[in-house]
Amino acid sequence: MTIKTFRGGIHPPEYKELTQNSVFEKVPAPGQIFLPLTQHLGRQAIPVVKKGSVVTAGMLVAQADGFISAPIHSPVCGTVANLGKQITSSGFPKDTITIITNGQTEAAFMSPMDPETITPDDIRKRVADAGIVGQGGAAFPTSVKLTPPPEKLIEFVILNGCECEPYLTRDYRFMLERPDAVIGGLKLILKVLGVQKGIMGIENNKPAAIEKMKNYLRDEKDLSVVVVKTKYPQGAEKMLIKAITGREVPPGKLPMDVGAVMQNVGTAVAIYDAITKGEPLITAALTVSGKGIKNPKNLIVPVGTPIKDVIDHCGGLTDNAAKIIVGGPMMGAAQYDLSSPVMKATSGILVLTKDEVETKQETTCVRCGKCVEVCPLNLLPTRLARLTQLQRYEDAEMIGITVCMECGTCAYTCPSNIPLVQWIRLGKQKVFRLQKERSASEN
Amino acid sequence: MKKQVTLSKEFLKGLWDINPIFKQVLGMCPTLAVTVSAINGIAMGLATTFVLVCASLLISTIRKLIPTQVRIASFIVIIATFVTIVDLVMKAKFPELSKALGPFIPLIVVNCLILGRQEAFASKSKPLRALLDALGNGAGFLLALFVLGGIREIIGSRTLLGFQVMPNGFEPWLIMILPAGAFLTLGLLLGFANLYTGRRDRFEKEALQAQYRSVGKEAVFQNDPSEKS
Amino acid sequence: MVLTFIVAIVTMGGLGFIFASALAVADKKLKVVEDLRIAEVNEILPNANCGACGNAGCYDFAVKVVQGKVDPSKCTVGGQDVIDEVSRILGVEAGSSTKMVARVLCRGGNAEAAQKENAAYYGPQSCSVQALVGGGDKLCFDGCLGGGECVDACQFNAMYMNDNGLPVVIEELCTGCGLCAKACPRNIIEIHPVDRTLFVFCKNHDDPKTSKKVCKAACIACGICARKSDGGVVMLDNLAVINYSKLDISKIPLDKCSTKAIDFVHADVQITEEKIPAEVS
Amino acid sequence: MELFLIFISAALVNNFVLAYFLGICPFIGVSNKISSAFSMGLATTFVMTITAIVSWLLFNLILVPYNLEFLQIPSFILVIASLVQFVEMFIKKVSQPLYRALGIFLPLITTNCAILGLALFASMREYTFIESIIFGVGAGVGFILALVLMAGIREELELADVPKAFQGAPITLIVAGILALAFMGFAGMI
Amino acid sequence: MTASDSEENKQIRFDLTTSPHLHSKWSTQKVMWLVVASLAPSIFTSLLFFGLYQLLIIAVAILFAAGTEYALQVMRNKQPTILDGSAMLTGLLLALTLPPNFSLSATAIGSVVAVGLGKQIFGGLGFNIFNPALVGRAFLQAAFPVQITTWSKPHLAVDTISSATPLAAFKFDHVSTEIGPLFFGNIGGSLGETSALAILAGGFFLIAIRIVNWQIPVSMILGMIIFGGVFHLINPAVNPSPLFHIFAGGFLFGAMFMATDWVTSPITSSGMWIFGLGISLILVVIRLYGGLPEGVMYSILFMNAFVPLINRLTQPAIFGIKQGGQNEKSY
Amino acid sequence: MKKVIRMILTLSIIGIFSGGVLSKINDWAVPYIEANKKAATEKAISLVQPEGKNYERIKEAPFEAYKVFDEQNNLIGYSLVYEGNGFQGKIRLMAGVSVDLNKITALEILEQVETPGLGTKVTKEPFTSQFNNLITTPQIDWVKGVKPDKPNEIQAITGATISSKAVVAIINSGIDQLRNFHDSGVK
Amino acid sequence: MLKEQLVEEGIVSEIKNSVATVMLANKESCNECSAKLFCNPKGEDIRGLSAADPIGVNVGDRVIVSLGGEHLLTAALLLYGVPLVILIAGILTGYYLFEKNTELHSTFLGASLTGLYYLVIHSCSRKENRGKKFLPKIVSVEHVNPSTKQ
Ligand SMILES: Cc1cc2nc3c(=O)[nH]c(=O)nc-3n(C[C@@H](O)[C@H](O)[C@H](O)COP(=O)(O)O)c2cc1C
Ligand SMILES: Cc1cc2nc3c(=O)[nH]c(=O)nc-3n(C[C@H](O)[C@H](O)[C@H](O)COP(=O)(O)O)c2cc1C
Ligand SMILES: Cc1cc2nc3c(=O)[nH]c(=O)nc-3n(C[C@H](O)[C@H](O)[C@H](O)COP(=O)(O)O)c2cc1C
Ligand SMILES: Cc1cc2nc3c(=O)[nH]c(=O)nc-3n(C[C@H](O)[C@H](O)[C@H](O)CO)c2cc1C
Ligand code: SF4
Ligand code: SF4
Ligand code: SF4
Ligand code: SF4
Ligand code: FES
Repeated sequence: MTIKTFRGGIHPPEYKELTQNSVFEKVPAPGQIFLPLTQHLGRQAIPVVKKGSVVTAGMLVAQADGFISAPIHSPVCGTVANLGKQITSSGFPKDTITIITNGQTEAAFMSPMDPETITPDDIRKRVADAGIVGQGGAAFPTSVKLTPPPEKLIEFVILNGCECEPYLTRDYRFMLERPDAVIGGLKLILKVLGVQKGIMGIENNKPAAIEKMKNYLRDEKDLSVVVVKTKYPQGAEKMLIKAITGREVPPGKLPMDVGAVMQNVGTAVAIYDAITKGEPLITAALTVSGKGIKNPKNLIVPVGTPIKDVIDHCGGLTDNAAKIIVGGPMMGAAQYDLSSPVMKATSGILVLTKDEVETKQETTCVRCGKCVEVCPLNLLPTRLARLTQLQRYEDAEMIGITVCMECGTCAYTCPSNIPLVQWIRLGKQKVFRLQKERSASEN
Repeated sequence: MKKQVTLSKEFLKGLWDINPIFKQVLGMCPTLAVTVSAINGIAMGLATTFVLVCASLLISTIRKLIPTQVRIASFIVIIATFVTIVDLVMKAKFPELSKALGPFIPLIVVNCLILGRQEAFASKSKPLRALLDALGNGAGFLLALFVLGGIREIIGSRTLLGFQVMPNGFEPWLIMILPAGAFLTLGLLLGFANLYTGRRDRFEKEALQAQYRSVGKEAVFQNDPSEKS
Repeated sequence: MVLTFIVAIVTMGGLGFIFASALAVADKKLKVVEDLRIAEVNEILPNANCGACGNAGCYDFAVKVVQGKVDPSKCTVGGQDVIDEVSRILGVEAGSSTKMVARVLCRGGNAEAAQKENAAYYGPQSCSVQALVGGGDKLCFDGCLGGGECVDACQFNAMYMNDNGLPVVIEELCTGCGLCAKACPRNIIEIHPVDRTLFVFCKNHDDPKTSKKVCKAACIACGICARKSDGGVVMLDNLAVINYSKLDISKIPLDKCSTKAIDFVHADVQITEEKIPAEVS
Repeated sequence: MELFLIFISAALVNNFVLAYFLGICPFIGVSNKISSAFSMGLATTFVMTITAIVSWLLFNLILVPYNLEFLQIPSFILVIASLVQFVEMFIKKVSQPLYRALGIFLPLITTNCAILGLALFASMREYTFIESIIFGVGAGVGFILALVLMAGIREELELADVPKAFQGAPITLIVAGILALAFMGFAGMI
Repeated sequence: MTASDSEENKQIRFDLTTSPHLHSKWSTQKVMWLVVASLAPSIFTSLLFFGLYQLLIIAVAILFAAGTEYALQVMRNKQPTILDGSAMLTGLLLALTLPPNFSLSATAIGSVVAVGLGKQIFGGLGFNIFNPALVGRAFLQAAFPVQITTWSKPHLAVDTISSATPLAAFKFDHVSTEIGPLFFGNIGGSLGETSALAILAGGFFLIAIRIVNWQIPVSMILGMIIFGGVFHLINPAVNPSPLFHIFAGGFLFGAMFMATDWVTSPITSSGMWIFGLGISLILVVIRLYGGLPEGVMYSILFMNAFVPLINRLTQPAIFGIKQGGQNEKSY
Repeated sequence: MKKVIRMILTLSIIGIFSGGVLSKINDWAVPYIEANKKAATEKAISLVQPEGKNYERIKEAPFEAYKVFDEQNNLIGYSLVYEGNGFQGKIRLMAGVSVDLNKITALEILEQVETPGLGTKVTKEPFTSQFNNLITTPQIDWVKGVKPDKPNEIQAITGATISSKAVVAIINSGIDQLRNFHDSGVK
Repeated sequence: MLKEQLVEEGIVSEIKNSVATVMLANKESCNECSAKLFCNPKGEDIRGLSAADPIGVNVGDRVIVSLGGEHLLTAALLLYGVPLVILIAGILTGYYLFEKNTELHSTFLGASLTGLYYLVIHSCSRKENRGKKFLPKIVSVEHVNPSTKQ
């Protein structure tokens, strides 16, 4: 069987061995947790509690504001201490509910439902009520994804088990430890969408997971596992769709435009739990790894736990720790404030050491073309960055700066160590501002 | 804003402030082509100046008679006439030079400098001013051609105006009298001219800023809230 | 000889005739009407194309002035000379323009603003980029980042970065074009009439406790100024904002503002007339 | 073969811009957009060819028979000018949209010393009728080549960190110098 | 906004950068020095065949190249970056294209021109359009055409081949040289170009570690086989075989080390093919019909000028947009 | 309409003036130009045929050639003007040839566009003097790097072999032409 | 690489069937240019230009006009490239066809063939919409005329 893939991409060292055999470990709630109101893409949730309110685990503390938004539930029992601002892993302060835990463990979940008999509308409602957001990184409210416009013909659902980012092993552990939930979640998604065909895309560096999933799917005729090449960013939506189906999602279009819906493995598990246990999304499964951490582990942590507590749980930092990242090393965000909390879609906390992050001297672009060669979206990263530096945003727009998904492949490979993604991100922001101005002036 | 300038300024501006080559970058073709030696540069410069002066004088004299619609056409015909005169005279009296300058004498017609001066100046000014302006621009052109020709001749053939100025041990750089050398030399010259003016402007501005800055700094520290509290 | 002479005359005359006829035909066909004054006015304008007048460049301004759509005095860059001259051409009364200048509305320089304790920013030293990456080194998320993007944007050399890491506008050189304001990712720079002197030098919307921690020069939202001002100052989302139409300076208790967030501009770094060395002014 | 040599010589070996320094103004002022450069070059080639034809006819059928060689310069200029004017009007009549798309190119840069130089060279070298047409086309093709190469390089240079003083004309001239060096490889080919 | 006050965090200053947080092992500096290393065999053969004096040429070229780079960067108030090795590499490559026993003062001029006019005037590393070392050499060839075509005999020449290079011998005297000497390099020619063996050793090393894009040398050689072959088949008596073309003169050296310069070659792989084929075509034409016996330098420079056009022509279509279909944006 | 008439009138008048003035100046210049041309030819002929005192253009020849006579009006040889391709462009030269066409008396390059300082060496000593009294049967040949040892050989200029070869080739074919013309009987 | 276009700034003076007449100011660089005799023989300071208006501008707006863009090359080839080939082909044919006064006759032949070609173009481009794509396009409004904004 040929291993499917896409054009471009890179293969950085995987470092998965640090945690791939570590079984998920449940972490108890710390004394104080922070629940930012924007843990998802879209409108900020609206708090329904006040300072002093007493909450139990699973209780709604903030409700969704409109369609593209998600409610937030308390992961712990305790008292609301404050409604204020807290720096989150994005690096910026966000409106946050602070809860002091009281150590109690009772939980007020929704009623469990039977996955066999449940109707699509019920699933949809439950997914929305449970505040489930995409676990693949973008934290897009899942209920929205499960409600495609009727005119879109969805042909298959792809479950993304690539986990192409180095270090991370969360999805891998999910597939090994909770195969039933993964498959169960996938079936629920298929049911919602009324689709027959379900595909799991898994990179070929996870033979155990492939084996396991294949075993589980042996009797399913519509569900299958597709093994894809280990390559970053194989897990990116467009890339995986290309690898599996050969279809290309055009710029500005969504997977559903080519007949696909993609969900992360973790999302499937969350959906399964929300239906079968009635549990809203109040825990985050994540990988804590890196050479800068004493005991790398896979954990299940209450949402809102400050990073610091998670790190402490893993034995703390080593002496040469130099950089803390939330997310994967390729797309995650560097942290400077360790009180920033774990959020719904946090998939990993990585601590890199001094020698890993040592910033090499930046030189000017030598036009080696390596970034062009690896960019999975066929962009010209060097030019996008240079045009941004020269503030020629219109030109950057013309050559597709807004298409860039900031995967970081280009910056990884650049021998001149140009912070390409940083520039491109700036350029994108400026272009979006320009576009807004433009549409404003037209109306 | 147009202000009346003194007559001497009218002449002098052509030498540097609006030097046709270094500042306006006009009439590049003859500049590059004929400046293999200083003497050629001078000859070309003189010929151009002659045409420029005559045309300016004539045009500013009859400027009121020409309808705007045929203004440019008339200028060109007049310029062409003078160029032909120069060409004929050179052929008759200075056949060697005429051969060296080749087809570039006729091309004075399309030298942007000449039409440019007619348009920008002679057609709007009194003959005396037009004359001075033409002389100044011509002199500036001549100067630039001489400099370029001189440099190329010295390095390219060790001589200046035919006299050897570089020691025998100096191996002449042939490239200087080739087209490539012309482009490179002129490019560098233009760049250095810009560098010079740019430097001057920057020093002026920096000096200005520094003066402000020296005052400004005091003010900042006087008012530093941290010191007050 | 004579024949040549005649043929020469005929040839050239004929060619002139043909060309002139072509031009005449073209003139009829490709006619453009133009107000000659536009060119005239355009020539007088400074040609900085800075947009300070609110039009898209000097030529646009010239067209509009000639059409009577805008007032000549809108060109503040050229100064009174230009206005007078344009008005003379158009035969209208010369108005006078109020000079606009840029004001830097943040006084949280390196000395005042608290730094993030655990963070060291690496990467391009430009404000816009820093603003993207965790908001740069300072704790304040609304204040000046100190990267000097505004200074680079100014075409008139009217700005520099002082030793405290804050941009300073040289009032005399500033044309009020607003390029700096456009460049600033934090919207710290605003364009105001030169005679407007009282400003709130802070843009921080944090709650009082936080803003105190963040910067010694921050508006801590105590509201004292607003309470006494009769509407001249209002509190908007934890920040004092001056409403210039209602402002009565005498009513503002400036000395009560503990961080001097509300203050006169010239108490700060702006240069007053006397302080400028003679050669400059 | 002779014709082919004339063509190659005019286009490459003795490129009008890079070896004869004709048409430097448009070359320096050329737009940094490749397709505009190409279109301008094409328009120039068109005018160059027409010029070659008409100036040959004028010179050999009128000026020489009547001993009027001395009128070469003004008459060439006038004839070319009226011709361009006529062609412009004609094209405008023929196709308004096309004319508007690039009618303005026709005169915009087509006329410079390269055009007059072409006419003069052709008569000076006593080319035959066909030879001078080929010469005109060759010179035009060489002009397109130089212009398009320069436009591409310019576009690239807009991204480069050229010292301020050397931006614009100076760097263009230096690039032209290096291009002229590269074209020297074709020397000796005619 | 509560900055964390916990004890241990205070000691560590965390770096704030954007993603990605991992980087490949390459750096420009490393690459440049690896290229220098891969030139060692060629340097060695040049010393072997032409004597130790050549070391002086190389030293002078490198010294002046680096010095020019340093001086100009200081003049522009830029951080001097001579340690990135690119200027020294330019000097070294220039030296290796010069004839043996070339005058040192002219070498110095060439180096200054290479770095000054070939590179720094465009803004320094990465911005130049033309290959700097070849700009230097082209300048020297135009400035001192006689000296630069004066060839010394190699010390180890097996027979009494005259000092003329194989190409000159072929062009002017119609004498062909055996492939053997061409391969080992005991023939007349520039310092670095004579030994195909040494060049191939360095070149394969660079291809193996993926510094050199293999497309360029391969397309050049392929192009030579095609174009050279066609001319050879048309008239074998006059036109030499492609093999001779490949091994004679600076072809291999140019293909391995000069056409492959990152800065001045296309950024897309299809562009590299066009580039390589173009160089070969022009080279064949110059060698067979031009006045000069050798044209590698000119054809590379000429194609350098085309690189912006090639890059534009071969720009990949953005993912999801069908080739040819424009991303029509209306606004 | 008035405007149109004025436009046409102005330009026509300027044209007429231009034509008139130029015609007059041309009348003045033509004799000088003719004289210059003649002097140049004369000078060249006297250089390539030092003994010649008189000359006459061979009108029948399809190329430019002169018969050269001495004081007694005896034919002492020919002056042949011929051209061909050099390194960069055309080279035009004049060669003095003996009556039997077997010897060149001297060579003068009239026009060339070779590389200054390199190819232009063919216009100067010592290259040109190699042609003095050079035998033309068999054809002139050239050698490179060594002294010529045959009476029909010249040494090419180092670095300008192509130009040197070109000069030789031009003379050879010119003499061939002359010979053919000669053989065809017209004297 | 960069989408290419030649852009000019101008002011809309008239709009008809979504074709706007835009007045372009002569650029400064035009002042000194000797090509003026041909490009602008009458020495006007302002030139008018028709441009397609896909975005709906108003009279008085200051707009950016892109000359050509994608269709520039096609237009150039249609207008200059093809006729050039025809002209030369015509002349060459004429050269072998005619015996007397060859040059003049073959020029006539070439010119008339070219003229014929232009006639074809003429009839083709009379259909409104076919030509419109060649029109310069208004790509953006730089500045909205305040008086027409309401
Ligand atoms: C990469 C490279 C490129 C070269 N390019 C040229 C060239 O374009 N022209 C040239 O004369 N010599 C060039 N040389 C130098 C030699 O090839 C040498 O000139 C040639 O072998 C014989 O040239 P000659 O007979 O002109 O003297 C180059 C050398 C190298 C290494
Ligand atoms: C560069 C890049 C890499 C990604 N890698 C992964 C991945 O390894 N696994 C994954 O599940 N999603 C990954 N994603 C997110 C997917 O594109 C997609 O959003 C996700 O699979 C959708 O599922 P969700 O809505 O359940 O998160 C990546 C996205 C990007 C832009
Ligand atoms: C800038 C330059 C100019 C040249 N000019 C001439 C020239 O005018 N005439 C000529 O014969 N060869 C000229 N050449 C060609 C070379 O010198 C060529 O290698 C030479 O003719 C070979 O002769 P050689 O074997 O004696 O060196 C020139 C080369 C260069 C690089
Ligand atoms: C594979 C490779 C080949 C190179 N070839 C050259 C070369 O031919 N000439 C040169 O000046 N620099 C060369 N360089 C060095 C560097 O790219 C050069 O200094 C830049 O062109 C200067 O901007 C090369 C570098 C690499 C990696
Ligand atoms: S970050 Fe953007 S430009 Fe860079 S490789 Fe990824 S998609 Fe391409
Ligand atoms: S990888 Fe880096 S050096 Fe290479 S082309 Fe891209 S930006 Fe330039
Ligand atoms: S950029 Fe700012 S400081 Fe500079 S002139 Fe304009 S408004 Fe004033
Ligand atoms: S005012 Fe704005 S642009 Fe200027 S330095 Fe501060 S943050 Fe940067
Ligand atoms: S084009 Fe030659 S002088 Fe302007």
